[in-house]
Amino acid sequence: MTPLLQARDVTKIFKGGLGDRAATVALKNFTLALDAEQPTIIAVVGESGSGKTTMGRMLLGLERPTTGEILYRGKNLLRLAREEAKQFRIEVQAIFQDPFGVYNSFYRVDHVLTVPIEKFGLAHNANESRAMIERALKAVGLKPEDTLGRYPNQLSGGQRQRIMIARALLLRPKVIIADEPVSMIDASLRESILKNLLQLKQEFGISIIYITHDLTTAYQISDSIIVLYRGEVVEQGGVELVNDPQHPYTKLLISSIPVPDPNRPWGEDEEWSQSAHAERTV
Amino acid sequence: MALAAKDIITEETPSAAPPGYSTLILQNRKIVFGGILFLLILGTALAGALMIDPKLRRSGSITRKLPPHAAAVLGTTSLGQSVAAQMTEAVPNSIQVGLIAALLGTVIGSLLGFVSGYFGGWVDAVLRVVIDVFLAVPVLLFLVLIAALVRGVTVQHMAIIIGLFAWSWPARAIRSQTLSLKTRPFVDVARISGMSGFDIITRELVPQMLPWLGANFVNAFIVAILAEAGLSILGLGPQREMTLGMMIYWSLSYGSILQNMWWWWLTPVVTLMLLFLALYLIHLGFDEVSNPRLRTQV
Amino acid sequence: MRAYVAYVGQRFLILLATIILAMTIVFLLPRLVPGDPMGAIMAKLSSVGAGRGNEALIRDYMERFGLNKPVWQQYIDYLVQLAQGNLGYSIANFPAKVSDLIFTALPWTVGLLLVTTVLSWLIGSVLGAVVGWRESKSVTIRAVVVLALVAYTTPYYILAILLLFAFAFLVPIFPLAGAYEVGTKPEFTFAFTVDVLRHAALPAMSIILVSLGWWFLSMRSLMISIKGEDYILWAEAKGLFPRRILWRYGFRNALLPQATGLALSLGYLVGGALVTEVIFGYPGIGWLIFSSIKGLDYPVIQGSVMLIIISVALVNFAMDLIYPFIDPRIRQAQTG
Amino acid sequence: MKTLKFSAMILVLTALVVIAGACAAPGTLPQVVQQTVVVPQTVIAQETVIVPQTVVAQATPVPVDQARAETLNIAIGGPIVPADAINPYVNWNRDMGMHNFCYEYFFYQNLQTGEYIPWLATGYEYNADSTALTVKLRDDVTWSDGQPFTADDVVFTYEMIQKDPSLNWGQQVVDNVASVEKVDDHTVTFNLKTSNPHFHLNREAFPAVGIWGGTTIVPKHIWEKEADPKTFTNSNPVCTGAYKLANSTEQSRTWERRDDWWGTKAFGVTPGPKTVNLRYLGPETNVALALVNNEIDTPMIGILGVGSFEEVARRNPKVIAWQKDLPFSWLDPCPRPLMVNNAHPPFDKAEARWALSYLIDRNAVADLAYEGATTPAWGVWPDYGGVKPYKDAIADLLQQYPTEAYDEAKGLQMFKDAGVDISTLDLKYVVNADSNEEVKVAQVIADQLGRAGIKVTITPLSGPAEQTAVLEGDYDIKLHSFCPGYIAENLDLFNSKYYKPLGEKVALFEANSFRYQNPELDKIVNEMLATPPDDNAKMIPLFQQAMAIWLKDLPVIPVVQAPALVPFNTTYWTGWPTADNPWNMPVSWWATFNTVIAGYPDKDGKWVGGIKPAQ
Repeated sequence: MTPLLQARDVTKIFKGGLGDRAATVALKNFTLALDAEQPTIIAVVGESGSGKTTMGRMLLGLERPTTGEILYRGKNLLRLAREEAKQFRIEVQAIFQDPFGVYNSFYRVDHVLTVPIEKFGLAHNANESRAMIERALKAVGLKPEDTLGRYPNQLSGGQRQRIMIARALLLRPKVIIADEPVSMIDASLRESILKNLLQLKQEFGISIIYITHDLTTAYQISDSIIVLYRGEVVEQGGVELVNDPQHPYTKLLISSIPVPDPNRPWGEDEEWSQSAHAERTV
Repeated sequence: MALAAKDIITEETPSAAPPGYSTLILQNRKIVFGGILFLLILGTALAGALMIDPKLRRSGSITRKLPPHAAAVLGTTSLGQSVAAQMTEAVPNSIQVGLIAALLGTVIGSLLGFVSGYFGGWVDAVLRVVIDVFLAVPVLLFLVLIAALVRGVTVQHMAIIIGLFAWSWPARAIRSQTLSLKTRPFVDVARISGMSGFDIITRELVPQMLPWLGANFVNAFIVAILAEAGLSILGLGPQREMTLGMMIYWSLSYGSILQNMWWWWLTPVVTLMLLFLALYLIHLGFDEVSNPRLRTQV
Repeated sequence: MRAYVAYVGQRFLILLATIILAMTIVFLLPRLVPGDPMGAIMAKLSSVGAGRGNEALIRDYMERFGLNKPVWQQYIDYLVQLAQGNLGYSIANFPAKVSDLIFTALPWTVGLLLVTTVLSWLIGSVLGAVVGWRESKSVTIRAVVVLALVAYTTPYYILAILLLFAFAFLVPIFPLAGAYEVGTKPEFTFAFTVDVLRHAALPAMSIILVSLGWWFLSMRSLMISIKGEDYILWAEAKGLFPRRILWRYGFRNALLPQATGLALSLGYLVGGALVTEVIFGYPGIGWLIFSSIKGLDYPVIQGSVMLIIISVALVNFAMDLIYPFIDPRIRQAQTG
Repeated sequence: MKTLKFSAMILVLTALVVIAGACAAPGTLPQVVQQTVVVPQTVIAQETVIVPQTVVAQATPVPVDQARAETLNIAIGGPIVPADAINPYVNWNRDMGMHNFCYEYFFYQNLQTGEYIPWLATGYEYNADSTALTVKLRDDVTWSDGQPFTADDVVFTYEMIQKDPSLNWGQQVVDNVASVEKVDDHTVTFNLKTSNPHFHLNREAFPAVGIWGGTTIVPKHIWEKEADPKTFTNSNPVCTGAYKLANSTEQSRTWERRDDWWGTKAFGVTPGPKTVNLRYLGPETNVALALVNNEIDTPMIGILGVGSFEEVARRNPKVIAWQKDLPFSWLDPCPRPLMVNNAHPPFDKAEARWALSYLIDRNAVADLAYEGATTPAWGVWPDYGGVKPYKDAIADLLQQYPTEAYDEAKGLQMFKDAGVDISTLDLKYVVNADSNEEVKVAQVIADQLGRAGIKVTITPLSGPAEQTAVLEGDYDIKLHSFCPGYIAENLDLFNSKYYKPLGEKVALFEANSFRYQNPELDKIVNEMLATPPDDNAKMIPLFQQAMAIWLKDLPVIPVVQAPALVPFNTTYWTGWPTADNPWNMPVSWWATFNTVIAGYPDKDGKWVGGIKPAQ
């Protein structure tokens, strides 16, 4: 049986810029196979710069591997025929980290929902399309009348991210690649977003590749875990591996999980603050 | 896109509806004021066209070299034409040149800039060569060619020629804007939503850059009017039609500055300056709309 | 590093393609105009009533300049000639060599425009930075902004004529026209240098006044935009001296786009300032290009326009090379 | 900031108003004639000159600067390119002093007085059937390097041209001259190809200058060393003239007086100016200001318009022109008719050409386009004294065919009678884009025809494109000068020997790009060319016959006489030729200008003219 989505020995190298002696190896000989027959959640865990986002983007076909190949139903992504490419786009969807940047500020939030329906020809008329959208919104716990017709900055981060989940759900995909879906969400809302993800698997039978730097949430919702460190897989296995980490890096990750303490808020998002800092110093 | 600390997402009360572009534009004092000035200039010319006998544009229709007075509010030329009557033709014509040229330049420039920036690769390489070539070859060369090939250059010819050369700067600028815009997450969303490259350019990138394109359009407008005036002053303008540039050309070629016929040369010059001012204000206004940081400050 | 070399190689190919394409256009376009360079000469002869029966003359010149050959053959000859570094003779100004014409005109143009461009850029940028930084409440600052707007909106040829009228006639401080005193020849002496500067003053002023306005206005809005950036707020929060913030943080960051503009306008420098040159009777290259295009003097067009093309293309190339060093975002976009 | 914008606006506006106010001057407002088509001639009489009071800088008395007082400054119309080539056989810009200060000619024709002035030669004689012309040269002429000027130089020059007819101005030599023989050191005989009693007037084949320039004799001992006379820059020219080249750059050329000029010994005369500068000052305004400032003594033709001249003369009363009042100008010998393409319908019919002629208001053209600097023309000849008997002889013909008449109604009627629907016409009016004069005239004529209901498309073309369009006959109308203005020579321009079908290039704009053919006229013209030009008894009847045909056909439409508005500044130099003292032609760009600077001997040997220092 051919897996739905497969990464075969994928390496991605970003050419060094000026002054950089070495090129950056973002991902090295990465292999993954996802059989979508059994819905499952695979967590890909790693710190920032570990290559996890690059991996996700390659699985989505947004980035090309330097060597190796990404296969969709056994066929290289680069060589899909028109119809197959469309099928791939429907079956493999994504949720991104930044719930603001994913919206084009020119449009109301409806835009992200209507475009896929229009592009993939999912509805025959406006009423049908409207019904589909409302159903998807309700499924992720949003009231259509509170969300539709609004501009992105009129909604909270949580609402925006849930709309993105609804958008993915709309297409009834087989796989959703969720890249840090809660890292920019206020702590109090993370729980409900994660629930949405679990719900996707349980109610709609969608497999999820859950990309995160946060071992805790990975442990909460996933069936198996892949730990990435500097582009390489250092540990891989069922979710139980958290209880018995082998690799020192995994151990480090686990030890840095904050102790649940109601008086202490969840720490500032490390990856985000790093990237924000990086941009500032640019 | 830098995210500042204040952008951290919380479940705060949703903010009020953000003003759309149209409101932003209408609320911008510079755009409104520039627009009013622009319309005032054009309106005066059009109203003048209704009130002043077009025959007075012809040579020998009125006493020569008169300073402004009741019968000729802006005086007369050495050729015995009413300056006011000429203005009624020159202002709309110059604006027409600006409009057509800016439209052509912006449309061609955007097309090439977006395509080149978004698709990259060899398409980009080829387009860059074309853009750079057009940046480098002097317009004059083409103008002389066209003047020799067509029978009498008209205002429309001028506009098209200028427009055909007005796209290379916008193309370059839009290309680099596109390069930065295409890394934004909403482009990824558009891609996984099944949008083609063409869709993404027209439906995602263009709307994002509308105010910016508007500012560019107005800038191209200014440049086109200036180019028309420059070419006309070199004697390459439309001979049988009046534009602000041709008016300056005729006034200079009859030595009006030396002879102190200030009403002849100053009228088109001042109008040109006011027109620039109006357009420049609109340009600044669009800049503010597309770059909110400027909004509060200027 | 290897990536950078590849990047440079790619830009270089683009540079080459640009130059070759542009040169081909410059070769072909004038040949599409009905008539040939001899027509200009015949027109000149005919204007003094001596245009009759010049068949032999025309034939001889056509042959001398290879104009009787098929166009593709002329094109090959042109490339071969270029490869040998030979720009040939001017047709309209025979027996003048194209290279001589260009090299007598070029120093004047480049000298005038280099100084005026850099000067107006410097003054405009600094003024714009200061004015953009301050709260625009004071009368002086308002007056400066207004003056810049007026300067920017004045057609520069009109400004040129007015300057001429004021400072060469009403108050004759500067000479009316030309680049140096009649009867002298260009040489490197103190007296001659002073003479050249005196002659360049008015054309320079007319160019500076107009472009100053432009640099001023663009720097001002850049500064206003930068003032809102976080790092400025941060610097202010740190309690740095405002003047230090202005120059260390604000000005430096605004400098990049401003410098880009400067580099681009330097590329156009060799094209000359045609109208200014015409008004001040300044012996620059703008005039040479203008008259050669009007007279269809193929070799001069090819030689002088090629100069512009190459310099513009080189500036673009240089910017492509330098940019990644300055702006890492571009580095990623272009090399990634 | 918002208020700033408004205050900016207000400041700009007030600034402009102030400028405008400063320029404005109180003046009596003349009467304005509205709406109706005005015959401008009548209006002009009422016009008062508006005197701006504010910015007048009266020419202050100039401190006497000895060097300036000995210098003649001439403004030229463009840069000198190439600056270093002084070769009359390749360089097209001979008037940058090459032919008026350096080289000299056998004879100079003073068109103003009708004199044929011997200079390097002392006289000429035709043989009985006018197939050979023998010229006697002066025996005391030397080149600037001291070598004697002899018949050898003449023979060498002609042989050089015969060998390479592609030398500039060579073709007419080859067409007319069979050979040149040296009789003795100071006598040469020109053997002509045909009988031609007009040869001594042909400046393109004989060194006798009427208009502009002539065939130039070069020194054999210098030029024989050059293998190819075409690539010889001759940047240090050896000439016979009173001046030698001192400096030449793109923007100016300086000539210095020679103390060893042959003429000083021969005539006992030294030209006034020690130095002559030709200076390029840029456009009209600069030249005008330089005249007011006394930086310039005279500008070449075409730089200054009448309006600017009047302003200059008002500010600096020392600046004069040929006439004290309008039209100010001297008559150039080449009148400006409108060429009408006789091969393009409807102008293949004489009626249509006549109809067009009636639609042109020549007075308005003269008053508006030329700002009153010229007068209407009845034909293609200048109104010189020598032409008068010819004009008088056809007075009744001109009554019958009024070439100067403007009658719009009649013109429209004639079009109708000829079956022409003028609303379908769209006339291609080709204009030389570099000629300010043509551009201005086109504007006025197009307005006149437009008023009558005829659409005119003005097509300004530069050099080569204009040349192609006109020579191939791709135009409907075009203004052009008809040279040299001699009776028979100008009629010869209509000779069918120059005719070519449309699309083929004719020899000259005026001969005959308008595609006119009439064998009867040819016959008469050929007879006139075989008649000595001064034989009025034979010529006048022939002219009458020719004009009976010409006027009936009207192959071109006479418009105006050509004005030569040449200001002279009398601050440093006096004695300029003017209408009050018309001893010479006031043209600095012609080879004849050296007879203005130095003066010349009349036929009794008395010295005439020459400019003198004012102090």
